[in-house]
Amino acid sequence: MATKTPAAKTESVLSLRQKLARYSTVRNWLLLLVFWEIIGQLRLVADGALPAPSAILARMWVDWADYPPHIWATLEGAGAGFLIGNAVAIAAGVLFATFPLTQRLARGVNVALFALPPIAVSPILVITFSDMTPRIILAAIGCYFVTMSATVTGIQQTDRRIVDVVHAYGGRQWKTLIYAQMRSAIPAILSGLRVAAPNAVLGSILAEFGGGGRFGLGVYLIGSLGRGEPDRLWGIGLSATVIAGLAYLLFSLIATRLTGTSKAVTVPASPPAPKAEKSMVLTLALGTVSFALPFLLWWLMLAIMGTPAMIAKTPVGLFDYLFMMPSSLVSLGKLATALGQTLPMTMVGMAVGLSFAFALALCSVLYTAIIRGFMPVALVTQTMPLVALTPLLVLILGRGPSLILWITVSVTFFPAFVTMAQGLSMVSRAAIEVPKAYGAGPFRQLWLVSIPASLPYLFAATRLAVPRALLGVMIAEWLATGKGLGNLLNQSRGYLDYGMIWSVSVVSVLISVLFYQIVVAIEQRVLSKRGMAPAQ
Amino acid sequence: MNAEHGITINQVSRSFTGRGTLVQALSDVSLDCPEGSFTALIGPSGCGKSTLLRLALGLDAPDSGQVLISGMTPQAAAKSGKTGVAFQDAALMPWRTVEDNILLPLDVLGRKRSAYHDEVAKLVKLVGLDGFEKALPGELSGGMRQRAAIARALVTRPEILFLDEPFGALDQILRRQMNVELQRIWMESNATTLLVTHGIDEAIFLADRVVVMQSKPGRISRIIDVPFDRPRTPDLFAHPTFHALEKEIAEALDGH
Amino acid sequence: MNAEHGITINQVSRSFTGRGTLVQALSDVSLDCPEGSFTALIGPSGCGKSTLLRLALGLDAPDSGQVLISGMTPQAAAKSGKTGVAFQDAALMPWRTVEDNILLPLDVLGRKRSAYHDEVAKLVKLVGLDGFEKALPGELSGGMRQRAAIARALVTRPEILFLDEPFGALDQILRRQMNVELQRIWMESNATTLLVTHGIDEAIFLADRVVVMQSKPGRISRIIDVPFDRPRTPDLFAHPTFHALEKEIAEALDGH
Amino acid sequence: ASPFAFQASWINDAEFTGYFVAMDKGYYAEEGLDLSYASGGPDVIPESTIIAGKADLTLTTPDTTIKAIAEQGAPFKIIGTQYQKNPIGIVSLASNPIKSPEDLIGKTLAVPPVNVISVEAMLKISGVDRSKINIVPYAYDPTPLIKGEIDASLDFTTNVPFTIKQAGADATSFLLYDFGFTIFNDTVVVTEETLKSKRKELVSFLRASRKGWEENLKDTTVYPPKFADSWFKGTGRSIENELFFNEAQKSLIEAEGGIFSMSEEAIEANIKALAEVGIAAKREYFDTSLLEEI
Ligand SMILES: Nc1ncnc2c1ncn2[C@@H]1O[C@H](COP(=O)(O)OP(=O)(O)OP(=O)(O)O)[C@@H](O)[C@H]1O
Ligand SMILES: Nc1ncnc2c1ncn2[C@@H]1O[C@H](COP(=O)(O)OP(=O)(O)OP(=O)(O)O)[C@@H](O)[C@H]1O
Ligand SMILES: Cc1ncc(C[n+]2csc(CCO)c2C)c(N)n1
Ligand SMILES: [Mg+2]
Ligand SMILES: [Mg+2]
Repeated sequence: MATKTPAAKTESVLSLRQKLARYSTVRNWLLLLVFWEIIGQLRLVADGALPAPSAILARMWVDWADYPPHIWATLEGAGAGFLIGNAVAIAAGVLFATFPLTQRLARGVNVALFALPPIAVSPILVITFSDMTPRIILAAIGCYFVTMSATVTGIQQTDRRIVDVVHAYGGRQWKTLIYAQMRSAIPAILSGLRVAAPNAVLGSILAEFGGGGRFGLGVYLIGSLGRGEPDRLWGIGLSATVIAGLAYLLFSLIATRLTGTSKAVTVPASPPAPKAEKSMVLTLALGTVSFALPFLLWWLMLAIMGTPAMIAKTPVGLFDYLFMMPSSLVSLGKLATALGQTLPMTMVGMAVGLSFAFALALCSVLYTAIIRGFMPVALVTQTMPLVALTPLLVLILGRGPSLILWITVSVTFFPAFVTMAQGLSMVSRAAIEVPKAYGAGPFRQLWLVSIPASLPYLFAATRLAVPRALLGVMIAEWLATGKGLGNLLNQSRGYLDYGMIWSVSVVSVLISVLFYQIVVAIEQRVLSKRGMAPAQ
Repeated sequence: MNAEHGITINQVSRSFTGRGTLVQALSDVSLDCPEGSFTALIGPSGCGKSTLLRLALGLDAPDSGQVLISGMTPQAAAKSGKTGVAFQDAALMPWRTVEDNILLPLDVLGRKRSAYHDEVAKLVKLVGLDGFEKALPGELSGGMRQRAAIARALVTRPEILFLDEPFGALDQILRRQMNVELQRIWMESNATTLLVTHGIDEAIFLADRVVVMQSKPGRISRIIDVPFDRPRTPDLFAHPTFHALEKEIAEALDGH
Repeated sequence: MNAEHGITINQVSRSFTGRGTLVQALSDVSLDCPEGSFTALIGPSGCGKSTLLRLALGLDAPDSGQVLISGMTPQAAAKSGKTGVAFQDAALMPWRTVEDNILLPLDVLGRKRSAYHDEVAKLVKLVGLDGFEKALPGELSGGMRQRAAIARALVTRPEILFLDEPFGALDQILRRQMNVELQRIWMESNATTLLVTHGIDEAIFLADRVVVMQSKPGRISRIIDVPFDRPRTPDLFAHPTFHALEKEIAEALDGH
Repeated sequence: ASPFAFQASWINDAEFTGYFVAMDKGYYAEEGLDLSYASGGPDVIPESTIIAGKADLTLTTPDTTIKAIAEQGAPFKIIGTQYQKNPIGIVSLASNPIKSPEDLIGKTLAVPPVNVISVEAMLKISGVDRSKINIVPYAYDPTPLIKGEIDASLDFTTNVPFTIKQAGADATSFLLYDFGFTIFNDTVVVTEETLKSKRKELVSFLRASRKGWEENLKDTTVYPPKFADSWFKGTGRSIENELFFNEAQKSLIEAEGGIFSMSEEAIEANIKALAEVGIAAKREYFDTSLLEEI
């Protein structure tokens, strides 16, 4: 027979459990730190190329006077970009979710913005704008797609029953948005912001490589690169990580508080979305416009900004370059060769990146403290510019496929992971309790309920990851292997071969759009079979 | 009959193509609920009662036929704030407290919350949720959630009230209490009311007319008038005419 | 009483701290359901019935006291596949068809679906969902969803069955039918059954014992034995003892 | 004063000390120029900035500039050169020395992708088979060289040897220039348009800049420390590094005809070296007339 315990005591026991969970997260952080310290002290990784945290701190202490203006400048660029990018993203997400047609029309532009290689965009931004503007733009672009996607997903996943209540009182789009959709999308949007934070910091830093400005962690990093002093580079990288990490933490805390009250109390069983009438003509028309729109915008932008023709290839100029000039055959040959080198790794990278993200997301449910412990590491991969990290990676992994994979995964997994984890956390308790009542362990709960219930998030995550895979491979090629599209792009910069720069950019965007489109097609089949609302 | 201020459902049909099969949820259904009338809708599970309500609320459109609420389209009526509804499922917003959930229709209609302060307190008391004003839906029992939904349906003092099995999750005692209260509110407000219920006794106790539906296809099979005066008291349940009506409705439900 | 194979609830208490307020959902509740017994749980909304079931299913832990199912912890019992449950909310997985939803417990328990092919077909027919096997929950009416949940509760041929207001959304005719069917299944399987219901008549018709609860704090106020032999037929509803019992339970509910 | 925009080719380091001196000493102002100075960086393509009109004048790598003129008809003119000898060279560790192009055979050499063409030219001129060398990308971080992951890298010989010494190793290096790739670097480039419209300002710029460089090279140890809290503030580099750089670049900058001058022989050598890699440079790409006006 059990002893009676006063209820109050149970409450304190419960909160003790929560404290324990928090404690084990902190403990994991400490463990990680100690582990890193040991590795660094004993010079276990790459003959000491990975410095110990204590060495990094010591170095930061020495360099401390240098930091404030750099941190401040990066904060300014990243902060403004974050605000602007996310404001636009949320507004666009609302528009897209409310009028799905607009989303289909804008898809080309959206994916293009997301998939454009920063190494191609940054030089153009730098000659088009001055001062902080390139940084703000690149940071904003880094935020736009993730937050926009998150907003759309969040709004689309709003419980139909609640929407019906608002509708029943004559609330239309606007009111529905305010009272139902926005609020229920907040956790998803916050997950978008969580990913956007490191993206903004990295975006600002990357644009700082474009020079002009004297200050910014990116400027500092470039100056420090040539010193061969990893502890300095890590100090800079970790400063960026801390900036992004604080934002991440803030949004995580808010999200954690809100997620509980955002998920349905009872399992929603709303009528499946009516099967969209498949009009071939409409689909084709939309597809064409969506495809043409980025080209149109591209043309318009160049016309407005008056970028000189030698630098700014218009679509027609590019066509000429690729098909009409004497050198076209050579150019096409180079492109084809590069593509042949890049594409296979992209496929592998995509698969591995997604699997990794998925595994992490599952672990975030199964082993919360471990994943939280891992988060700082994940954030480092998102904020540490690869220019600085690659030399270390090269020392560890060489310059072969494993390095390409590593870089590709690091560029792909994070948004996908955060999105999936958010999806899993949104599954209503009532749904999970069904298998639980039949003794299902955490794995079965995931397999039978949480995963299928969060399929829309899973696909949203996949859509985030897929365009990035190509980018990852390109970065690895540019920094380490000297092959493929990434190298071609960088080399073309040195030759002032703007035709090729634009060609590579366009090809990489087209491929990303293609992958994205494939995911959307699969998503539509899978989700509509299950009566879920797929992406438009 | 005053079609201008009541509910007019005119030869409405609605079918669904679910996974491969076609379900005729409503087939040529016509029903007039004059202003101030109280109509109970009763029928087997799946006969189209909720579908009919969704059409009347403008949440769904009929394949053919027409629904007019106060002479307006359902959407327009909803927008004008004339209607109130409690769905079969409580459909509370999980992030709003009980009180805020009850206030939701006012927010949507753009009415001032402050003007309804007393009303809300009264309604919370009426549905027995006093002390739970600040509770979130996730902290309530099934029946408590349903009661919050009832309060929400009443908060706008609707002229037209749709209730889809509002008392399904309540115990009999509470249910009786709520029946009496609903009658009182109805008599005070004179709201045209359409109540979906599975309780034959409840239907008779509350309604002027009991509309009996049949399924496959969903249709109205009989309309039975209830002759009792108002206010009706719980004694009525023992009334012989009451029993006769109960039997008649049960038989109508049985397909006789 | 055979605690080894039934349900033993021993001095269980459970309280919740919602938004600042403390709710004593269960206070020192003890109940033994011997093997093969049929117990009906009746009580006002919010008195802790669902909470008690959740404790028995291992979905929640008591602050104090102990729950044993077949002599095991609730979790162990659930895992062994002995238990079946229909929640107050149908809780169907919206992406699974009716059939797949019914099969869910088998998937959880790792049992072969194929071995249950006939069983599922029989259950679908029993709950009147034939023709809707491939429908998704969103394409069903409220009552139809609840019926699918009942079928799901029965599919594992459980030795111990928990039903939380399984017939709340059904019309009276269907409800009676389901009552009769449930009795038949219970008699065949001899499953220890705990049924939460708001229907006093239903409780008497089905149960060996009716447990009446009171709220604030949630507790058992009376246990009333039902003396009727099995199988019980719908005639019973007219039996004078039946009426007497009804009255007794109603009074117990009223707090007498 | 006329506004005049100058785009540097890299972040602020000793490579640009001459201009810093000229600015701080007011040489540009004396010449009637209101100079605005923009630092460069890895994502700045100097030629782009003058095409886009963001700068009037910039410093470039001549192979890039000339290739663009020859193959795309880019409207550039080279009006001077900062480095008579390109400071770019093959840097290796003294413990694993690579002293000549032949030594590269069978080795791994890291080269910024934009400079692969220069290396290929040097190899061709030296008769070394390109395919026997493993060329990998280089992104200005010498760590892989220090750790031995690569055998050599292409970098500024005025700079990296210092870094390597700091890391506790000794460096060996040779200039591509010394093995036949006889080109300038940090060539002073303007558009034809600017050349026409701002000739006066260009001459003024060259004059003031030359003065600045001369002042700096008088004693290479004077100015870098002075700029510690201004031009070199927060670059992440050290003043010792800039001192080394400043000293090392002295001999590469100084010219008989005065700083920035381009002798006919030197221009010829550039054209010849570039011809080896199929870049058809012409004399007319170089405009020495402004130098004469200084
Ligand atoms: N969105 C939908 N898609 C497909 N079928 C639907 C849909 N909505 C309702 N149906 C079908 O229409 C019929 C009527 O459903 P409705 O919800 O109106 O029944 P009901 O009378 O309210 O039943 P209950 O008393 O069980 O709530 C059912 O057979 C249901 O399967
Ligand atoms: N998770 C929770 N947090 C806070 N309070 C809770 C929680 N779950 C239940 N309660 C409270 O416990 C009490 C009992 O709830 P329970 O769901 O057991 O009632 P019930 O008897 O099933 O009622 P009903 O017949 O309405 O379903 C209620 O007052 C409810 O507010
Ligand atoms: C002091 C200094 N200046 C420039 C570079 C960058 N860099 C090295 S090689 C190369 C290409 C030819 O100019 C460039 C731009 C550097 N690393 N250090
Ligand atoms: Mg219904
Ligand atoms: Mg309950």
